Amino acid sequence: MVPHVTALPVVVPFITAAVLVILRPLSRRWVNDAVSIAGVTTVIVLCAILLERSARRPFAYWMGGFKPVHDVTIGISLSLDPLGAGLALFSAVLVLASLAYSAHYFDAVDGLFHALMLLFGAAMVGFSLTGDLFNLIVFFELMGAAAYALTGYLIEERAPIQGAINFAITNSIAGYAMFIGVALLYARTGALNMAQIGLALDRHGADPLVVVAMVLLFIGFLTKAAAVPVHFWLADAHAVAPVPVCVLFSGVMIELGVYAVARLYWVIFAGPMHPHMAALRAILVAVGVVTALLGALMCFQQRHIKRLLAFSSIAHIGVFICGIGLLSARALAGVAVYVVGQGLTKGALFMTTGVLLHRFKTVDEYELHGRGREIPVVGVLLAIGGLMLAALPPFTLFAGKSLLEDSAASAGYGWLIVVFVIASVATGAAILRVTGRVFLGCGPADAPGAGQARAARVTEEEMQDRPDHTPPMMVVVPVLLLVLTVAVALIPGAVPAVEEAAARFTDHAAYARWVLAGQAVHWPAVAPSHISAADVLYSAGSVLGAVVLAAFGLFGRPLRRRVPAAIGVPWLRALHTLRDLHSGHIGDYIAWWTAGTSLLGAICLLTLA
Amino acid sequence: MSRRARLTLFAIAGPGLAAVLIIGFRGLPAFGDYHDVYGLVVNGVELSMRHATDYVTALNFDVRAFDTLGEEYILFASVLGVTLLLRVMRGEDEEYRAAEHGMSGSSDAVRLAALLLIPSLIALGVYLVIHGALTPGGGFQGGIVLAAAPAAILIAGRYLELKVLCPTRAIEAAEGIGALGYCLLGLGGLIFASVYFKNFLPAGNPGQLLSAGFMPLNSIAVGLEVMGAFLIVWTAFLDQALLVRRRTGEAT
Amino acid sequence: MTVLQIVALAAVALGGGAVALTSDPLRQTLVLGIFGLTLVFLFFAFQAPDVALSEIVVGTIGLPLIVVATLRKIAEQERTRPSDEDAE
Amino acid sequence: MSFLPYAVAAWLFGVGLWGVVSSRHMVRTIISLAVVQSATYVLLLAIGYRSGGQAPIAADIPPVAKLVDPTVQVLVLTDVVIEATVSALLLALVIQAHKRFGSVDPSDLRPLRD
Repeated sequence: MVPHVTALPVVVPFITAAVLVILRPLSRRWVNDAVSIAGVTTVIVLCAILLERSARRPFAYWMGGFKPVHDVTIGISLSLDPLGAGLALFSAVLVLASLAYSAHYFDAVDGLFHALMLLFGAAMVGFSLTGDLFNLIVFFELMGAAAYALTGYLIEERAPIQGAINFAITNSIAGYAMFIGVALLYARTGALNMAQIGLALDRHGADPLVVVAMVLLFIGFLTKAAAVPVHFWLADAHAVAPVPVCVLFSGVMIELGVYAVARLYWVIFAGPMHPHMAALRAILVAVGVVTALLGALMCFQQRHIKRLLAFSSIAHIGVFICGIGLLSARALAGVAVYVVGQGLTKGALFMTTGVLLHRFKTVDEYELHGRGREIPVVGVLLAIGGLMLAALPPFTLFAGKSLLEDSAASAGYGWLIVVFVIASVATGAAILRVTGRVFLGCGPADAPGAGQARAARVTEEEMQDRPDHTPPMMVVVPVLLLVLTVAVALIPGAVPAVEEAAARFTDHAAYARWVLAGQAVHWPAVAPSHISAADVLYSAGSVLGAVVLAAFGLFGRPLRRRVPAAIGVPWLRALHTLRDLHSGHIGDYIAWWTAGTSLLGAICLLTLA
Repeated sequence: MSRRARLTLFAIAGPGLAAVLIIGFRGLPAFGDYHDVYGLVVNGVELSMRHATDYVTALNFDVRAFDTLGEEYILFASVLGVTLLLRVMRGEDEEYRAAEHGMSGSSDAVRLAALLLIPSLIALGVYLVIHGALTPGGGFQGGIVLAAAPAAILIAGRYLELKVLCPTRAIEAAEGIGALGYCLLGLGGLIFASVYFKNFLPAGNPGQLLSAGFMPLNSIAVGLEVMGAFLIVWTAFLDQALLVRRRTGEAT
Repeated sequence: MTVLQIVALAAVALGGGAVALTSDPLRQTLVLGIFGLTLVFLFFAFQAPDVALSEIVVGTIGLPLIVVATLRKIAEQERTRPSDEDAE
Repeated sequence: MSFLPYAVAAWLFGVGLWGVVSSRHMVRTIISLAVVQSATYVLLLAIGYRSGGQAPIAADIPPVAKLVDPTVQVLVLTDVVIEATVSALLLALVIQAHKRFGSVDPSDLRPLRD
C-alpha cells in the first residue's frame, strides 16, 4: 500500500554526500559532478513516484514502524500529500539544475560544495515531506547549516562573509523562537506529530498559549521566508552567495518558509483559529502587503543585479504571504502555481546574471552598460524572464496570479489585486530596465552610488578562467528553466490538478484521518477555475506597466528633474531612510526582529485569543 | 541606524517580546505537573519491546531515530562548512614553527598528566558509546569524549603530534563512515523489516550489553561520526590559531 | 519544587545575565564556562542526566576550545597588522 | 513559585537578545546567541518535569516508578548539538571576517555602504 521507497528521497542524498566526503582524497572534479548529479536524479525519480502515489491517495509513512494506536503516536511520520510531494520534486529539480549549471561555472572546492548542495537538497525534500513538527525544525536547521556555509563559500571576499553571518544569526534566533513554540504545543497536547497536535487543539480552542505558540512558529518560518520586518538578512545573503546557490535560495528555500506557514495553519491551527479566521486573514494579508510593497520599491532601486533579484524575491514572497493569508484553497493553489513559475524564472534570471558575472566580472547595471551586445542570446533570456515576472499571459506566473486575484476578489480583498499588479510591474520592469541598459545600451551609463558598483565587482576565484568563452551549459540550463516556466501551466490538467491538491491540503479534518488512522478519504471533485477576461486585462496591464516603468528607469532622468521639490525631496528622503535601514548591521536586524515578533504577538493576542 | 536608535528600539521591543512570552507561558501547567501520554507510552514501549533501559537514548536511536539522522547530518554539514570556510587561502601559509613556539611552556609533569589522561578518556568514551541504551550517555556524548582523547595532547603542548596522530583525511573518512553507517542501519531496517529505521536485530535481555536491538550499533555509528566531527572542527580552528599565517610582504 | 531546583534556576538566571552583559569577549568565555556548569547543575536537578552529560562535553570542551582558538587567531592578526585595516 | 522556571526561560531569551543587539564584538554576539538558546533548554526540561519524578532510566529503579518525560530531553539533546554546530560555523565566519575587514565590530562589517 504505502511505497517502500518513501524515506529514500531524504536518505539517498545523505548517503551520496557521505560517500563523496569519504572518497574526497581520491576523487576528481568530474566524478563529484557525476556522482552528485546521479544522486539528485535518483531523488527526482523517487519524488515523482511519491507524487503520483500521493495524488491518488495521500498517505503517512511511519519511521521504524511506530504507527499510531488510537490516534496517539510516538513515531515520526512522513505525511505525503500531492502539494508536499510536488514541492519536494520541485526542490530536487532546482538542485539538479544548479548542479548542472555549476559543473562548468566555478572551481568547486574538491567535493565539499557538492556534498553541501546534496545536504541542502535533502533538507528541503525532508522539510516538504515530514509530518512531524519537531522533525520539520530539524530539517529547517539542516537547511540552515548547509545554507550558511554555502553563502560564505567565497571566503576571499568581504560581502559573502558578512552576508553569511547575518543570515546565520537571524535564522538561528528564528529557530530558537520555533523551539519555544514547539515546547508550548507539546506541553499543551503531549504530541509532536502535527496531525495529532491539530486533533488535540480542536478540543481546546484558542487561548493565549496557543496564540503565542502560533506567533513564534509563524515568525520563525516567516524569517526564513523573509517577510518584513524580519527580511533584512535576505538581501545581504542572496546578493553575495554563489549564483548556483542563489538559484536555490530564491527559487525554493524562502518559499518553503511560506509553505510551512500554510502547513501549520491548515494542520494545527485551523481548528482553534476557526472563529477568528477573519482577523487572522487580515493580519497575514497585512504582513504580505507590506512585504510585497517594500520588496517592489527596493527592487527597482537597485543597480547591483543580484541584490535587485533578491529584493524582487521579497516582493514575490509578499504576494505569496497574501495568498496564504487569504486562507482559501483556491488562493493556496494560486500560490503553488506562482511559486513554481517564480522559482523557475528566478532561477533562470540568476543563472543569466551568472553569465554576466563570469564574463565581465561585475553585476553592476551601469558598469555593464551596452557591454552585453556581444552575447545577445543572454539578453533575450533576461528579457523573457522580465516579461514572465510581469505575468505575461498565458504562462505559469500568469496562471498563478489569476487564481490569486480571483480568490482575493471573492474573499472581499479585491484591492489586493492592485498590490499584486504593483509587485509584477516593479519586478518585471527592473529586469527589463537591466536588459535595456546592458544589452541595448539604452539610457545613461553613469549614476550615483559608487559603493554599490564596488560591491558588485568580483575579484575572487569563483569562476574558472577563460571568461571570453561562456560554457554552453551556463546558457542551456536557464533556457531549459524558462522553457519549463512557459510549459508547466500550459500542460492540460496541470493547474486543475494543483487546485485539487490544494483542496486536499486545506482539509483540516481529513488530514488527521488519513495520517493517524490511515483512512482513505473521498474528496468531492473540485471544479477547475476559468481564466476570466479581467485576469488577462490585469496581466496585460502589468506587462505594459512594466515596459513603461522600465523605459522610465532608462530615459526618465529629464522627467524626474521636473518633479516639484515639494514631492520629490520627501520622496527621495524616504527612499534614503529605507535604504539606510538595510544597514548590514546584525544588531539592527535583531532589534527589528524583536520588534516584529512582539508586534505580531501583541496584535494576535489582542485579536485572536 | 545609530547605536542609540538600535538600543532604543530594542528597549521598547524587548520587554514587549518578554511580555508575549510570559503571557504564553502562563497557559503552561504548573511546574512538576507533567502528565502527558507521550512520555508514558514511550516508557512502556521501549522496555517491553526493545529491552532498552535508558529511555532517552532509546528515543534517540529508535523511536525518533529519524530526527537523530537529521541531527547527525546537521553536524556533518557544519563540519563540511567549517572545513570550507577555514580552508587555507591564497596568500596564506601553514607555518609549522609557529605552532611549537606558541604552545611551548608545558612542564614535564603536565605532559605526563596528559599522557595518563588519554587512555582514561578513551575508556570513558568507549563505555559511553556502547552503553548508550542502558545508562546515561550514548554516541554523541561518548563521541566528544573520544575526540577529546587525542586533543589532550594539546595540554602537553604538542599540537603537531596531534596532527600526525590524526591525519585530517583519515578523520574525515571516519566521520563520513559514521554518518554513512547510521544511514545504512536505517536502510537495514528497510531491507530486513521493510520499514526504514525499523529494528531488525533481537532485543536481548534488559540491562545486558548486547540488548536493545540495533541501538548499540546506531550509537557506535553516531559515536564515530561525532568523534570525527569534533576532531575536524577543533583542528580546523587550531590550525587557524596556531599554524596559518599570512604570507609576509604580500597583500591579500 | 525542591530547594535544589530553585538554587539551580537562580544560578542559571544570574549566569545567563552575566554572560550576556559581559562585554570583554575573553572574560565572557570564562563566564560562559561557568554558565555551562550552572546549566549542568540544573539539568541534574531536573533529572536529565543524558542532557547534563551532553552539556558537560559541549560546554566545557567542545565550545570553549573553538572560542579560545578564535580569540587567539583574532589577537594574532591584530598583532601582525595593526595598520592596514582597509586592505582589500 | 511554580512559574519560576518559565520566567527564567523568558529572562534568558530576552537578555540573550540584548547581548546580540548591543554587542560590539562578533564573538560576544555568538556567545549571547548561546544564552538565547539556553532559554529553550530550560523551558523544555521544565515542561517535562514531574514532581518527585526520577530520571528516565530503568536500570536503577523498579520500572513502575514515576519518571520524568524523556521526550523533552531528547529534544534538548538535539538542541545542544545545534548549538555546537551553529556556533562553530559562526566562529569560522568570524575568523574570516576578521581577515577581510580587519575588525570584528558589527558596525565595521558593512560591505554595501555607499
